Amino acid sequence: MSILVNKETRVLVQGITGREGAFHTEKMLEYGTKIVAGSTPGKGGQVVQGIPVYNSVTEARAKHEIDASIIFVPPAAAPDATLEAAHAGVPLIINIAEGMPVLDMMRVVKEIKSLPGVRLIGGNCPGLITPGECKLGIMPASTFKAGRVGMISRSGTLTYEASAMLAAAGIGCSTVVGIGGDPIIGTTFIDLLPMFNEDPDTDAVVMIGEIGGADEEMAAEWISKHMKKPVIAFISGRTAPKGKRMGHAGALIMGNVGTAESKLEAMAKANVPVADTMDQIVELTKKTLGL
Amino acid sequence: MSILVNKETRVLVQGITGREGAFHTEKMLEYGTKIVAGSTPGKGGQVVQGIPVYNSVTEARAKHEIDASIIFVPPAAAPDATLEAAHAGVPLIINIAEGMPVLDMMRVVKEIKSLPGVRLIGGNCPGLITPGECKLGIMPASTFKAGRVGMISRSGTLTYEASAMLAAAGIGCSTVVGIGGDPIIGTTFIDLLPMFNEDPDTDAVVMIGEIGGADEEMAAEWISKHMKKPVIAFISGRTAPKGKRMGHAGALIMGNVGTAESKLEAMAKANVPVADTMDQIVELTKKTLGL
Amino acid sequence: MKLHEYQAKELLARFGVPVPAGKVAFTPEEAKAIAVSVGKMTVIKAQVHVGGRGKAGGVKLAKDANEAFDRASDILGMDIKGLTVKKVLVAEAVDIAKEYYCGLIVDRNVQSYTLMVSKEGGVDIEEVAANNPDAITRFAIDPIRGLRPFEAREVALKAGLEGNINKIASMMVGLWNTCVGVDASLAEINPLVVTTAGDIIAADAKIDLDDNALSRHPELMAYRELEAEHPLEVEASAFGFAYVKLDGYIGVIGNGAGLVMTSLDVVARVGGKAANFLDIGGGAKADIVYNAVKLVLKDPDVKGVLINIFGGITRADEVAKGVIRCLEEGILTKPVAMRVAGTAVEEAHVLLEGKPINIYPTMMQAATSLVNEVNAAGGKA
Amino acid sequence: MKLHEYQAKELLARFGVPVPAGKVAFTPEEAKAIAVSVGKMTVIKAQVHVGGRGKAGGVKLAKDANEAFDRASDILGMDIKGLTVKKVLVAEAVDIAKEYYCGLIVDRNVQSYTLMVSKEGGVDIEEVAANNPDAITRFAIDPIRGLRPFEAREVALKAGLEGNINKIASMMVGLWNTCVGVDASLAEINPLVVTTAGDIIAADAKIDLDDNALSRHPELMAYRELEAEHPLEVEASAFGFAYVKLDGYIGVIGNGAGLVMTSLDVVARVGGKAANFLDIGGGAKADIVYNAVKLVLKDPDVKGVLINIFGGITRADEVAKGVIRCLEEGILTKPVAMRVAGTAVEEAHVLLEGKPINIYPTMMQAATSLVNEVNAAGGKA
Repeated sequence: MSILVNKETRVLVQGITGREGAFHTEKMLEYGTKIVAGSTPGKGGQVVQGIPVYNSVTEARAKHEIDASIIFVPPAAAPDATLEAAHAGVPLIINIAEGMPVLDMMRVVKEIKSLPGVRLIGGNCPGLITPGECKLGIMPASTFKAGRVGMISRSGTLTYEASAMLAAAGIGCSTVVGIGGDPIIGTTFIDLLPMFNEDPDTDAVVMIGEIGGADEEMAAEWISKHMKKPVIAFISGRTAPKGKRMGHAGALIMGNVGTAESKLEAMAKANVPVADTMDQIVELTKKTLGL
Repeated sequence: MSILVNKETRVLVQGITGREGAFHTEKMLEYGTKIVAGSTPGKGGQVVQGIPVYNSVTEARAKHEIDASIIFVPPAAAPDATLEAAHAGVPLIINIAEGMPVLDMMRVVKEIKSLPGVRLIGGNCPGLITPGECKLGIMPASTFKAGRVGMISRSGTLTYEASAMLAAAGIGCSTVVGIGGDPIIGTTFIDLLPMFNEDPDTDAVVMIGEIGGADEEMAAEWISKHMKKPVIAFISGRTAPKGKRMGHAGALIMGNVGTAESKLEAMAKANVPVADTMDQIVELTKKTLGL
Repeated sequence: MKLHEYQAKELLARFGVPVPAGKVAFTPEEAKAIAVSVGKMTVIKAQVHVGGRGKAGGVKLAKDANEAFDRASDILGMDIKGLTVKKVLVAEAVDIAKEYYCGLIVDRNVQSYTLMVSKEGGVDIEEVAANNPDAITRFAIDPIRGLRPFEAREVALKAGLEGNINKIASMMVGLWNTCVGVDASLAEINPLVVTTAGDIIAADAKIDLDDNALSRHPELMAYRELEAEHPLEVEASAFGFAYVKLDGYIGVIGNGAGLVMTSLDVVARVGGKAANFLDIGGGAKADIVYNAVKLVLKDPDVKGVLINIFGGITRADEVAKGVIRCLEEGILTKPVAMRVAGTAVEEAHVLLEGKPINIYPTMMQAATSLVNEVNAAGGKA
Repeated sequence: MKLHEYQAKELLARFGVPVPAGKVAFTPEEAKAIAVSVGKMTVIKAQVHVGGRGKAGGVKLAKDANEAFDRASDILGMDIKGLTVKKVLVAEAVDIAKEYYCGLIVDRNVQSYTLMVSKEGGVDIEEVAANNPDAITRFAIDPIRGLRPFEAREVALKAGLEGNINKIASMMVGLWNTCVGVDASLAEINPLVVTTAGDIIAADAKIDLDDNALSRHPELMAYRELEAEHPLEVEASAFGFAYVKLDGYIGVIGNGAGLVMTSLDVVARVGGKAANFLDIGGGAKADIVYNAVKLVLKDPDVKGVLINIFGGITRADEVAKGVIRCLEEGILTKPVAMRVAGTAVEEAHVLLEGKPINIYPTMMQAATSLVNEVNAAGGKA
């Protein structure tokens, strides 16, 4: 079954008439993603890649069952588009926008928490993919192979890299979720680990963390208490200096918060093996799964 | 038992060290109200009328059981004081302040709705009284007589007038609630009618409405569906012109909303007798109760 | 506090809402200069606090600056429903393709602001509400979260507005930001115009400020125009009374808004008509009462005065003292009927005993007697 | 974007937070004039984007205007941790009774801003956090509702602050209003001073702006000082790269923040040290790659360049084309190690075949080979 999305997932594309939206709609359709509708305010009635366009999420929902939405609108408008989907009752929302004001996302994340049954992934993320079934994001399809390893990552490119390395070693993934590089994101490790824990199609989980925040520490604590399946971790930014933002707005060590040392220590305490290099992710996964 | 307050109700006075707060604390204590604590930021440790003063509602609650709070702070600070009490978990909050910005009260009322078990009465109200047991407000004690008629009023002076007239006719009140003359108030007729409906110590309810809004219309609808006890109504401002604010910020006819005609019609439809003059309130109450 | 159109537009512009180029003018010369700087056809609009300016001839088009001068000359000094036009807005005339309505009002039924949007713009929304209520789409705004673009878009779509939906929604959000930014109790754009070029512009606007919030917007006090209010209302506000001038002939003074409102009703019921609403407030002392009586009697429309007091915080004896001072100073040149009850009523009666003033046990009796006396003396006419 | 103290104080004052009278000066003459207008003892403070100004001699008291001139002369032109002081804040010296700390930071663990308050003000809060974490009271602010006075009071009481609690809370709320009003990612008042007269004043302040929100505060762009940033960072931001200057000698270019960050780690692991972080972003074309390589090589610290690409949206062949243009133009004067994988990698390999550039199958191999070569050539020293 994998988690969150599969070949039955009915998808809405917000901002489908834009350049990015139209391009990735094509790519997702090629992959087999079941896109049923698109929306762009004022463009209702158009058709993009054979998909009907509506003026709002509400209008789209009135005509279609929608399980998930992916947002292709500029960063200034993406928080509002996220709330639009959330209030229209879309259960899973993928926000890939990079460069959204942090205050806006605090408010969006807080508000979505008050709407039961709505999950936001991102922003500033590549989306998620259940290889062979549903691609709900901007990742290159070719690097993902279907299999039984779950993956959660704060970094887009490292997700592709790790998936490709695993694939090259013959190891596929159940679902790969890019949770995003922003400081305030809708879904983090501890939201997804329980899902993989219960997913009969997942045997192990690779988590790719980075400096900044304490998400990895919280994940380690959860793992030590509840996780029934092996987890392999990687932490990026071990050599990054304090107080400098390394590309990702969230990859920022402030004071003594968010250091690589703290994350490595937490993983060690939870008995989670940490790959020192990307290559080691494959070795550790193989070892863990007895391959 | 009456509703909302009785002689066991333990009261906190917010702004107890102010002139108004200290004066009415004395009056309420004289009446027998069980005031257990006061609060004024920065005045913690003082004693007013024998009552210990704390820096915050939270500090007061840590030392005392508190069932209700009454707020004597200036209108600019009263919305914040209301939220302070609400978040400290005070179940009943009386806000008497007149002249609060309407936006602030919209936000306060909305926020309090998200806190289960917290009720706000007011603002811009005289408070409430269960005659002979507990006075939680600024009303003159002498006009109220204990008895079996409940009263709900948007006007302070008309409450005193009606209570005094009833008392002069030998009719007392179970509980009298001044809900306030502002457009946005915490508690309105339809919140209190069900309580009086279930109160074994109340035989009938007098409701004193006025022009502005549709609270009386909503109350009439509720009464026609659910009320088991007789209700007598009075509507003030029948001759007020449109678009002029008659003292109360809430007593304002805008467009065709809030007219006396609409209210009288609703009451007629719900078979609620309406007193044409204040004197008639007594006659109708007597008649209704078979006195 | 009601604002003029030009003031409302200044505020809207401050919050990013597009409004036609223009400025207020006090003289035809100023109007001409503004028209020159606008450089296009202008519209000259009387700035008075009253509806129906257009029908009254207070709004005129001017194709060039000389015409702007002439039309401003026509309008300045005009009398519109009893108000003299002292200033005009000279604004770029917009090329109208569609006219919509968009307004925010304090709505006690939803305990927040309601956004009202209609395709029927440019006309009185109250008429639309009365004749074609379905033509108005309503949306209750979350007062904490505010109006968000997606909500504005949904309301605009539901109302059937046509044009660039993002720009229309953005204007609605701008109206909301203005409304909360200045603490308005009413904020309207009417008409919200879609131009033939597809632009969205606020062609006319109305804002009423929440008086309770004025203290946190000291910069807005500059918008207050004392001369636009009734002189007695200005004087009353200096004393701190709630005073409203009405169009009858019986002065009404009382304590508590509900009681005074009810006194107006009683005056009407017994065949009179109130000349004013005056609430002396809670806890008034003798001098307040004295000033209130004096103020009410300054109104030449007043033929008699009803004083209706139910002492709560207010002490009846203080009221009596104030009235006695009026008697002593010979101010009470018109018939006065008084009713006092409540706190310290006995003391009041002692003070008033033997004084040349009519005291009644109920407000109904006081009103009846006074109105009969005044009407008999031909006061009604 | 980091703001200077004087800029942060300007913003705080705009949101009603009391700050000492004062202004920024670029010359001793200006400093003197400001001191004259302040009319009291002043403090002259170097305005540089670096901590520890006081210890470095960049903060001096001046008892009168002449001393202000002298102290400003001393400080202007000083070198503090590699930065030349070009301006000073001349501000009224406050009479300190107590010094507290009050700050707001973006806190991903609570998905909002955290308010941090401490009695230990005037010192580096990170030191307090490290040595005496219990001395800091933390409060997660609801980002929708904002910080309310009652919450600020409770935090101040819990932190044990002494002084007028309403004024202290009001300053905290003012800091919050400033923070959200300008979209700060960090806003601090340190020290928050209680004066001997009992007033509350923000004696020093620090604000970092959220770069993602700058576009909605165009007026704040005036605060940007390009000369304060590393010249290559300025150039990179014009190209739209995420570029951070670091203190090593291996230039690093990659696509995707995570991949570049990991490349830095790999460089360190194999015995090197990165000279920069450069993310070309997603979907970069050949000219972007060309400019990135050129930019990195402008840094005299760079002794070799690692190019690490995993093609996703970015096509490996576009990267190859950019690198080939560098080769053709003779820009690649330093050793370069390249690794390309992912989308269009075959096309990339075809293009690069036979070109004088070292291609490796993994980032580890590329980094190892490059670092060994550079270190062997004495690059490390």
